[in-house]
This record gives sequence, structure tokens and C-alpha cells, in this order.
Amino acid sequence: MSNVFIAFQRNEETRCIVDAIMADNPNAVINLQPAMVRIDAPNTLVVRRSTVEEQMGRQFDLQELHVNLITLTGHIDETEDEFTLSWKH
Amino acid sequence: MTTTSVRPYPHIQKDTVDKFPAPLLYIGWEDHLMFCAPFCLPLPPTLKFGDMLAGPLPGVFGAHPDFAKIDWTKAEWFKSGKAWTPDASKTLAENGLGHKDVIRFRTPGLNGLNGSCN
Amino acid sequence: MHIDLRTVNIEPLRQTFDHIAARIGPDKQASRYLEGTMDVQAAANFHYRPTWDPEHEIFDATRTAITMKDWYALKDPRQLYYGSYTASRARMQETAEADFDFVETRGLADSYDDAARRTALDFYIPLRHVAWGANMNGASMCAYGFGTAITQPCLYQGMDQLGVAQYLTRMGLVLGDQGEVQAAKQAWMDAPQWQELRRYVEDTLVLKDWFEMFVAQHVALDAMLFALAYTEVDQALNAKAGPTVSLMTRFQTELFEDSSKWVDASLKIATAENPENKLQLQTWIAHWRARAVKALQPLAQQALGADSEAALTRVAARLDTRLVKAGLLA
Amino acid sequence: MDMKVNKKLNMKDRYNLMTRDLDWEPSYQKKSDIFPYLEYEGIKIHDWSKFEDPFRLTMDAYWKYQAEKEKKLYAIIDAFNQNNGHLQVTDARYVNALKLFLTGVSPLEYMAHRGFAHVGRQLGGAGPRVACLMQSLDEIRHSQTQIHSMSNYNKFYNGFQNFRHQHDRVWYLSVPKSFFDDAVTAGPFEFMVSIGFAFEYVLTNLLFVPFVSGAAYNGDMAAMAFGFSAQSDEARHMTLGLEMIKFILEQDPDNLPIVQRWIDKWFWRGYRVLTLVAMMMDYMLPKRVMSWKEAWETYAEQNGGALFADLARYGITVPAGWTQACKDKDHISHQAWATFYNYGAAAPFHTWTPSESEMQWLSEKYPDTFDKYYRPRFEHWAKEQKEGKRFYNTTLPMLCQTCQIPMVFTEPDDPTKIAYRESDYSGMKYHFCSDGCKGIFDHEPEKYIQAWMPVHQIYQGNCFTPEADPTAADFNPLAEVLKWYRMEMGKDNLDFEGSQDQKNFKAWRDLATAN
Repeated sequence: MSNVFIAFQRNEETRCIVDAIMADNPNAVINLQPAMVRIDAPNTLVVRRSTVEEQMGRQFDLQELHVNLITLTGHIDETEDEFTLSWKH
Repeated sequence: MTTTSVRPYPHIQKDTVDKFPAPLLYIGWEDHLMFCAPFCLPLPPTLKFGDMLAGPLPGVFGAHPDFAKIDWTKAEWFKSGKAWTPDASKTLAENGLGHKDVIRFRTPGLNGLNGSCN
Repeated sequence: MHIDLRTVNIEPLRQTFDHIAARIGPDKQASRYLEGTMDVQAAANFHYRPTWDPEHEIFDATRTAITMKDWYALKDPRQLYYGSYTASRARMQETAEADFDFVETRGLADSYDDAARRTALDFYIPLRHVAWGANMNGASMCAYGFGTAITQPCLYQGMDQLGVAQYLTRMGLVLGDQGEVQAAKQAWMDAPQWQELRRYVEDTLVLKDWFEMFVAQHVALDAMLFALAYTEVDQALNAKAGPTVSLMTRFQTELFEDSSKWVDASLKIATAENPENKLQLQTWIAHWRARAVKALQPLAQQALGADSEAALTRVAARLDTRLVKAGLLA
Repeated sequence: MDMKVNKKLNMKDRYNLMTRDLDWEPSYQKKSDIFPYLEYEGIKIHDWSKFEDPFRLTMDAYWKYQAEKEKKLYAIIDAFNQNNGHLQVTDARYVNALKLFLTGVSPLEYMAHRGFAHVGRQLGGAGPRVACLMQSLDEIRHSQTQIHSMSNYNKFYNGFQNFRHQHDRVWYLSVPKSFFDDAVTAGPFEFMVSIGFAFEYVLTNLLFVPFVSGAAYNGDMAAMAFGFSAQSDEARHMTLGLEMIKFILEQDPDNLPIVQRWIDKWFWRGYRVLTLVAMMMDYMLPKRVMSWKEAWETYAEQNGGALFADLARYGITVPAGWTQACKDKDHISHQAWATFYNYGAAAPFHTWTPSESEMQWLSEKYPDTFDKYYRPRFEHWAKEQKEGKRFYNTTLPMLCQTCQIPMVFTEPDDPTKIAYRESDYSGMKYHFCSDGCKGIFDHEPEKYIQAWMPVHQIYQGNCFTPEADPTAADFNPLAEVLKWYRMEMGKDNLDFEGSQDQKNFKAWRDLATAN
């Protein structure tokens, strides 16, 4: 089993996204760097639209993730409701 | 192996000897990594090996404090990595050196700055 | 440490990069368009021949019969670089989004006249495939063309055409459904009235000379197709059934106006460069224009009936006006 | 996705309708004439529709989000420029990292733009074509945002002003140039494995994340902004690379050995180019982020390890050069900086010896190697410089025929011995820095014998301006080569100590703090 990770620029929007990820992924570990925030999680990590919307108090399209995304690893599965990273081994 | 291509691939050999004023010789000094890499020099095939040591080489390697201490009679030579004995009185060509050959020398007792191979 | 640096007035050593200064003079500030465009393509000392085209260098001006002393003479009058390009298209898509939204929320599609709906579906929706071909050609011209001044807008135009294909698909889904979109594809493949146009598009896909492709795509085909589709047919439907289709094709109308500026400028510069270019362009235009007219006739007929001939005459006249301005027609 | 439709279609079906359904089976032209480059590499694809693009971006969404990113980015660049932000960086030495980036990396972004336009036209499936064309657009973005954010530095510092001219000519810039030329001249599938997978997926984090974090640490908001903004596209690119390689491997078992060979080759080619990044991290940033070794352990060994563990189910193994690369992490940054220190007269940026506190940092980060193998040469050079004898190596080095880096790398198990490898081909000897580079040559010698080797080109007399007269008595070949490079002796090159950059930076900062 390996870690997947996702990293964002640090700003007001991603604060909500990161909070949502931490709420939905109890095993995730957060790593704050200058101007960047990185989240590692064992094997799989999910970004849930509904949770982000609760955090932001507005509608959120998962494709908006791209605006502040820095990097990620793992296989991606994206639907209207969830954006999932995972390794298959 | 050949290069796979959609149509026949051209043979463009850029660095053949005819394009240079003189054949290239690559020369490295073992245990002296202050010079980051071996050197590339165009040298006439008629140049005597001993004249190369006395002529061009000081300009190339002279910046190292070990260089002035070299006793060339004790230097060990390698050609393409194999031990090799050049004849200082013969030309590069007579010593069997051709275009793009690579030679290196070791100077026993002189192992770089404080023996650090630098 | 933070120091207030705004108050410092220091003299720059130079105003721009040397290759830009060589073009505009050393004392001028250069635009972002110029700095991001001029001479940015590698032009010397390529290391290897392409395995997919061993007869040429990676970038090679001899991939076309057109010659230019300086390929960077072919500047884009819109000065589009990536930032200004996406800003412009983002505005256009926002308008388009609002228009589609308007059509959908007001139920304009449901209340649209059925005869007009039939005409619109039959005429517009197969054009998504024409736009797809244009997208592929845009990629070709960008990949095999020479000099960023022209290859850059070729890709932008190719991506615009992908946008056109997607807006047309979307209009098909609003006016009809997925079945209608599939039926339109069937017509594109089999219906006799579409075959000349499909042949035209497929023939452009295999063109080896990228500037001939530019002529076949932008000058001969798009100049007439966009005028026919987004002026003539659009007006006819407007008169019959109101502006529903105009709302959903606004992107194309704006794009046509925008891209024509670039196409015309490029033609004009290449024509003025030398008499051989002019002759070559005239030869290509004569060939592809005749084919485009032939390909569009049955479609104009299908959409406009008895008015089609007059409409095509107007479309051709508009192209003539453009060619006169470019110096290709007396 | 923005394209809302009234008939309920799921995201995947809608996206298919917006992309692959636009494609059709041609009948007026042969498919093999429309897509002429799909056969010759030996890759077998049976069903292009099996390719899945996970980011289902339609053009309207692309324009919308990308325009938003651009707006944010240029706002930062404008503010940075208006406020003389360049004077806020830690030290003017930092600016040299940007020079290296603009001359070495930005032109590659442009090559990626054209290369992806090419494969975005030529691949047999509509899905991968669209994804490649979006990447082609992104890459011209990166090329331009880099030029634009460094445009202001160019106004105040030396060494940026001829980046484009120099990329095609200067000795060390043939390293990145030949890397990308190699990739775009390969077939479309190899291009996807080389750039899309090996570079974007395996190595890009090592290029961008340290560089961009370095910018952030050193107060360069403009470079940080373009870097992070570019990275937001990289996430899409990395995914395209990974999906592409999975797709190729799933299509036919015969593809595995070809793909494995490409992975071996391109891992090594890319890794060699990253030598420049290693050096930048360990020597060029006044305020360090992490050592190259740490970056390698994080982004290559851990993340790359996870990736190859995942690809094992297809039969893919870690690249052939992986073990050596992991050993080399203790060495390459020092060897590279020593090289640029040697040839500090021939590169359009400044070099320097690390200060005592910087050497202390290097000792801590590289406890097994720095003091033993590298400190002695830097101390010697610093001493000589103090005595007014700054060492400049003026004899041209021997280059590796494949990666074109001077032969500076040592044997994997003996850091005191330069690694020499050679092959005979077509009546001539060819030399390499490593087993990796030799293997690449031996597989396709016809390709690499064409290489435009800077040192050889100088000796052939091809690197002088038309005004130069090699027969003149006072002909100075190195000075003439610098002219041809469009490098101004004493301004663009030589040691940082005493440079115009150093003096100006200090004078301008003093202006800001004095009354």
C-alpha cells in the first residue's frame, strides 16, 4: 500500500476544500508549506462535492479544483459528486 | 538495432574526421576531479606524443598545483580504459591514436588536493 | 525584512529581450503578445530528424510552397497570446452560456416552430463534424507550420472549432435529443446532400502543404460556410421562427468576425511577400473555392429552398470582397 | 461540467458526445493516410475507444477556468513588477536560478506545445487527441507565462536577454534541447511515453515543486505564481500520461517490451536533464528549501516507487537506471555546480563558491559525501579566488554523445573515478557518461550520430559570427564563440562576486532603505 497525495495553492478557497478533505478522509495527513498545502492519505483520498459545498456555503463544481491544484498522484476517478485518487495495489 | 521510422532514416554522421582541422583526442587526468571532465582537443596526427605533453597539456591542466610536480616517466596511461604505453618520441598517429580516441593518465603519488582526488 | 520598494525609481538596463529589440528598436517596451510570440520557435541546430518525417527538420519552412523572408511578418492583428486568447474566449463562452440558459429556462426550445426546428437540426447538427475536421486541421497547421506568429493562432482556431462542434452538439440536444444528434451523424455519413462536404473535409485532412490547408480550411470553406450558416440560414430561421437559434449560435457568429481579421491579414501579408506566393494562393483558392461552392449548394438548397442561390451568391460576393482586400482578386 | 443539457445524460455520456462522437469512419480517404504514423513504432492498438480521459473538460469549461487562472497570475506579476518586487528577493544570486530556468526550461515548454499539437493530430483516438490538444494549449501558456514573468527581471539583470538565441547554441543548453528534440522526433507513442509519462508523471514534480517552493522561500512572488499556476495544468498532464500508458499496455501484450524500453530510456534521459535542477536546489538558492537528495527521496523514491508498484500488474518494472539514480543522489548536484564553476566564463549566468555556512549546510545534508569528495575543491577555489586567481577552465570538455552533458559523472560505486563508456559505430568511436546513455545510443545509433554536439561544432568552426576571421593572428576562439552566443564578456558571465548584477542590486536596495 502506498500514499496518494494532492497539493493546492493556499488561499481562501482551498482552505474550504482542504477542510472538506480532512473531514471526509480520517487517515489523511496535512502538510503546510509556504504558499502550498499538501495532503497525503494511505491508498485512497476522496474529495466530496457536498462536503466542499457545506464548507463554502455555495455551489461547487468539482472541476473548479483545477484552478488551485498544484499536483497529485494516483489514478483519478471523477464523477459529478466525487473526485477520487487511488492506487490499485 | 536500427532507428524505426516511417520512411528510410537518413545517415547523417555529424562528427567525421574530415570536418575537423585535426582529429579529436579526449584526455582525462585520473584522481583530479577539480577538472570536472576529460578534455576534447583537436591535435595533428603528426604531433609527437612528448610534444603534446610539453606543449598543449600545461595550458590544459596547468591550473592544478599537482601539475608542475608530474614526472611523466612515471605516468600510467590508459586507452579506452585499458593499460597502454605510449612512446613519447613517436607521433600520435604512430602511437595508434585516431579520431575520437580517449586516453587517460594516472600520476602515482599525485592524487589531487591533499590526496582527495580533487 | 520588508522594505518599501515602491518609492524607488530605478532605471532599467534594457526594455525588452534582444530579439524583440532587434524588431521594434531598443528603447521601446514590448507587448506581452510580442514577447510571447516573436522568435520563440527554435530555428537552428536541431539535433535529430523526425522519425515520422525524415526528409525534414523538426521545424522546417519547406513544408509549404509559400515562402517568406521572415515568417514572423505573419503577425496576428488580434495580438492573441494565451492570456488574451483565454480571456477573450471566456467572455464569449459566458455570453453563450447565458444564451443557452435563457433558451432553456424560458422554454424557447419547446415552443420553437417545428418546421424551423427540423431545418435547424438537419442543417446545423451535422456541421459539428465539419468543425471537428477543422479542429484536426488546426492541430496540423500548428504542428507543421513555421514560426509562432502563425502556428499559435492556428491552434487557437482549431480549439475554437472544437468549441463550435461542442456548441452545435449542445444545440442538437436542446432542440432535439441524443437521437437527433445521432441522426445528424448518420446524415453526415450517408445522406447524399452531405457527401460533397464530407469528401471536402476528408480531402483536407491528408493535405501535406500546411498553407494549402490554411487556404482550404479558413479561406475557401470557413469563409463561405460560416457566412452561409450564421448569416444566411440564421436570418432565414430568425424571420420564420424568432432568434432561438441565433442565441445558440452566437459563439460562432462572434468567432467568425474575430477569426476573419486574422485570416485576412495573413493572406494579405503572404500575398504581398512575392509574386510566386500570390500565384500559388490564387491557384489553391480557385481549386478549393470551386469545391466548397459545390459542397455547400445542396445544403443551402436543403435549408433555404428557392432562396439558396441568391444566398450563395451573397456568400461568394463577401468572400470576393475579402480576397480583393487581400490583393488576390482585382 | 458547464454544458448542461435538458435530457439527462451522465457526465461520461455527455462528454463522449462532445468529443469522440464527433469523429467518424472516413470513406473518401484511407484511414492510414489520415493517420500515417500509427504503425511504424510497432505498438498495437485494437480499440481506441477504450481510452478513458478522467478529466472530462469541454472547451467552454477549459476557457473559463484557464482564463480565471491567467487573470490571477497576471495580477500577481503586475503587482510584483509595479512594486519592484525583484528587490525583495533574498539575494541577487537567486536571479541566476531564473536565468537557468528561462534559457533551459522555458523553450522546452514551447517544444511541448508543438509536440502535443503533433500527437494531438496524429493519435488514432478522439479522446487522446483532445486531451493532447488541450495540453498543447497549456504548454504555450507555460512558455509565455514564464517569458512574461521573467520579462521584468530582464530589464534589470544580465543574462536573460538572449535566452532564445542561446537555447539553440550554448553548450549546456544542448542538454535540455537535445532531450526534447529526441522526444518530438520519436513516433507519437514514444512521445507520449517520454513526455506524457516519464517526464510529466515521474519527474515533473522534481522540476517544479522544488523550483517553485524555492521561489517562494526566496521572495520571488512572480516565479512562484507562474510555477504554481503551471502546476495546476500539470495535474491534468500527469493524468493523461498515466492513462495513456495504461491504455497502451492494456491493448496488446506485445506492447509491454517496447513500452518498458521507452520507460528505461526516458527515465534516464529526463533524469540527466534534472541534474540542472539538482544543482539549482543545492547551490543557487540563497535560502534553501530542501536538498536535492531530500527531494529525490520524496518525489522519486516514495512517489515514483508507489507508481511503479502500481504498474507492476502490467508487467512494468522500475526503470533500468533507477538504482544508479538513487545512488547518485549524493553526488550529481555537486558535480554539476563544479562544472559550471569550471566553465563560468562560458555560461550566461554567474557562479560562485558556496560560503562557509552554505558548505556547512551541504555537509549536514550530504554527510557521506560532501566533505570527503567535494568540499576540498570548493575550498581550494575559494582560496585561489581570494588570491586573485579565480579558476576558469578554458579548454573544452568531452561530452556524452547521448545526454550531451560534459563527462562529469563518476562510477556508481566509486565517486573518485569518472565513468567512461564507449561504442564503435560506422567507423567511429562514440563516448558516454553512463550505461544508460550508452544503451540508448546502441539501440538507435543512426539517431544519435546526428547530434549537434556543441564542443565538436566549435572545433568544426561553426560557432563564430560571420565577421570572425580565424586566420587572423590575434584570433581568440573562445571570445569569438561568446560573441556568437551573444554573451557579453564580463556582464553576463563570470563570478557573481564583482558582477554588475551584484553591484546594481546592492545600490538599488540601498536607495530603498536610505533617505
